[in-house]
Amino acid sequence: MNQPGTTIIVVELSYQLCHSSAIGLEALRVTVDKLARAYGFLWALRDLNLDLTPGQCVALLGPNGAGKTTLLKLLSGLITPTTGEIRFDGVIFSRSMPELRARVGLLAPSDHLYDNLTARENLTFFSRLYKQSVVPESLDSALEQVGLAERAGDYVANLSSGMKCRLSIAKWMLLQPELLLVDEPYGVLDGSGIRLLENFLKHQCTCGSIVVMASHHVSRALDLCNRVVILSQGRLSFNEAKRQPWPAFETAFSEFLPHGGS
Amino acid sequence: MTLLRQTGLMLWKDTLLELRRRESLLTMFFFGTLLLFVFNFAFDLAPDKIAGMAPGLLWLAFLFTGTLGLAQLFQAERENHNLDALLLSPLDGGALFLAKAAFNLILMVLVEIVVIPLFWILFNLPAWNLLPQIFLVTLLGTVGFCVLGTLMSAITLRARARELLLPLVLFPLMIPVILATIRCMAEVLRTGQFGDQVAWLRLLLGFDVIFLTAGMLIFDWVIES
Amino acid sequence: MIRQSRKRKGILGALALVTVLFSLYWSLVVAPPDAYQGEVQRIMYLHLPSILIAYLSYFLVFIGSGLYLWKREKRDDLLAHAAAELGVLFTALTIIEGSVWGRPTWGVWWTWDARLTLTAILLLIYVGYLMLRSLIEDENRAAMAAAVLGIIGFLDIPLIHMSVYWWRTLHQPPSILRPDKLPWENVHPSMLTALTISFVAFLLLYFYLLSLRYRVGEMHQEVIARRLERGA
Amino acid sequence: MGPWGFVSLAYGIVWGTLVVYLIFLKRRYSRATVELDQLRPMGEAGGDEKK
Repeated sequence: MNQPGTTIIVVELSYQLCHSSAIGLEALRVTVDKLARAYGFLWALRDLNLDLTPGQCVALLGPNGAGKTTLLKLLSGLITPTTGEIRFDGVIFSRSMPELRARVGLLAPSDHLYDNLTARENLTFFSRLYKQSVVPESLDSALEQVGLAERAGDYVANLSSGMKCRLSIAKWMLLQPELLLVDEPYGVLDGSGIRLLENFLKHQCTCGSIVVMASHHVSRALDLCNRVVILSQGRLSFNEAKRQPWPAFETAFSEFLPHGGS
Repeated sequence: MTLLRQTGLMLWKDTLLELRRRESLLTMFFFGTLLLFVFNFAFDLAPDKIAGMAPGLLWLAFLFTGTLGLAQLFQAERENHNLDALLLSPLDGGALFLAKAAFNLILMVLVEIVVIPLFWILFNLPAWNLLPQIFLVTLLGTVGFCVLGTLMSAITLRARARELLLPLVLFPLMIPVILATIRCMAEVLRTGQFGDQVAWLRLLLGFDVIFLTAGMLIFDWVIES
Repeated sequence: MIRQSRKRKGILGALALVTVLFSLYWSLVVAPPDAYQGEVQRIMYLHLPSILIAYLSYFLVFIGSGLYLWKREKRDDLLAHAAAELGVLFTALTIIEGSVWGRPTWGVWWTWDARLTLTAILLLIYVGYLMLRSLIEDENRAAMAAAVLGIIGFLDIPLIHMSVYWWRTLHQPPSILRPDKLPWENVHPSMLTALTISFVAFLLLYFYLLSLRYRVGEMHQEVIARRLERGA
Repeated sequence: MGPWGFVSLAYGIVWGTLVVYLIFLKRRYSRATVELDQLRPMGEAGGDEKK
């Protein structure tokens, strides 16, 4: 793929395993080969091949209906592929593998929280669900980091969607998934929220996790990520590590968005 | 055993939600007692005839009250796509099934503990000493109802008009339980012990075991999106 | 491939028609009336085959549902759906025959006789199955929910059998329509042939209807796909 | 109504409903083929890998 002779600065992937759950476990590597998914007879995603290595922070771009959400759902195990398979360290990821699901997370901004439980109870519930033991202090420190310390006792129903997103971030901070999928988070977050999210995602990547973020905020996603994947009509049209300068990306990207896309 | 730990966790969450929302238990309880009054007006209950009709009336009340509980069972999971959150997590489908069935069972047993004595008082039935056997039969029947009911509630989760569809799909399948419990109760009321109706108890037990195992095995596919 | 299967269906249809006419002729004309029940016994030549066809359909629904849950092949789901629809049709016919047969024999259109009650319950279960399928929009979820209900419903049938027969034997002496005994006394050989012929006729007709309904289901799927593909 | 009345009633209902069902099924069958033929020439080019 690299054109010979041009000076290329490839963003180096450096990571060292630092989050607790990964100690003793070799960092998770996700391979996707000939993945396809059809709804009824319509192909939402066709013969997709990906190789996600630890430390990658992938920006998943593409127009509406390109298959971004389908890919996220497939990677998170919510839906099963029609053909092809997803392998975690060579092991096929299927619903009969609960322990593999413990290593995957899907950050849906204001979803996946119980409205009638308080913020703290939500965190307790999900951390007990994913892990045996739960240290109360870690809950408080997570809430502290996302700035919800004083709202710990409030019901989630009374929180604003921005605060719900912060609570989801706190949740995944606690659960430390090795593959974190993020579905268009920028819609609800304010300035400090976005900084908080991006620091968290960067921290995850430097700790050897894989982050795949689907978004329409191209400029933001580009700053954050070290790899870009573009989908259109269910097919992979671009998959390259970030580099300066990046002509290939401009051409691939301009195909489906009017020039100067947001 | 992760299965029991996860079931316990889900039960803790459901009871906490129920204490906060207070929507299932009270409505089921008042609906049960309401039905007793309605039965009184609906049938001219001469004292001698009532003993024969008691099992049928009681079970009608429990069937409808239980259906209210079942309709609310996955309500918390319908908000905020929480069912997807559970599908994401390493939660075993069987644990979710057990927790939900047990939760509905607890609600129904609490209602039954109050409604049965109330029924005895309102219709001044004589046989107070028979209550333990009556409770045993009702418990076996309620377990069968909750097991199959949770399955049907999960199946109709994403259907339109699911409150109507749930009883339509569930009641025909419940006929063995309905027949068994009513026959057993009638026998207990008539002769004070089970006598040759014990076969019905074995049928009830068989029903509970079969659909408990079937539910545990199949539930992962039921909730899969 | 499609031309060839359409030709096979044509043959099956013609064969079914011939055997049906032959069974009509044999059961209405050739077979002697029953000494005890008289002409009315001829309804049995309809009643017994359609009951067995109904049970066959519910077994096919069970098989289709099981395969669909296991391998997610669309065709198993189509088979289950087609078999369920035909099962409901034949169960309804069975109940109508039963009550028309009951009128002269017992003087009432409907009695809570074990067999009639059983068939009515089966009708309720599988009408619920079809309702469930029609009330869930999403194709895959409807197929999944129906598959689970197809299995659970079939598992319940033996339990329903036991409970209804116990319930029945409690009140009345075992009814005439016992499953294991032919419901009329002197079994004249040509009666048996009438029964076998009409059974074969019903089977052929059933498989013809099943393949037709399956094909309609398949085409319906294709139409959806074509429209989606052109629309997307 | 004599015995033959009941027999003809039963046979009439059964075979009547079966014939009516067959007619409706045939109509659904032909309508589906017509619909497919309308759509097929358009979709002929894309060899769809049907599941």
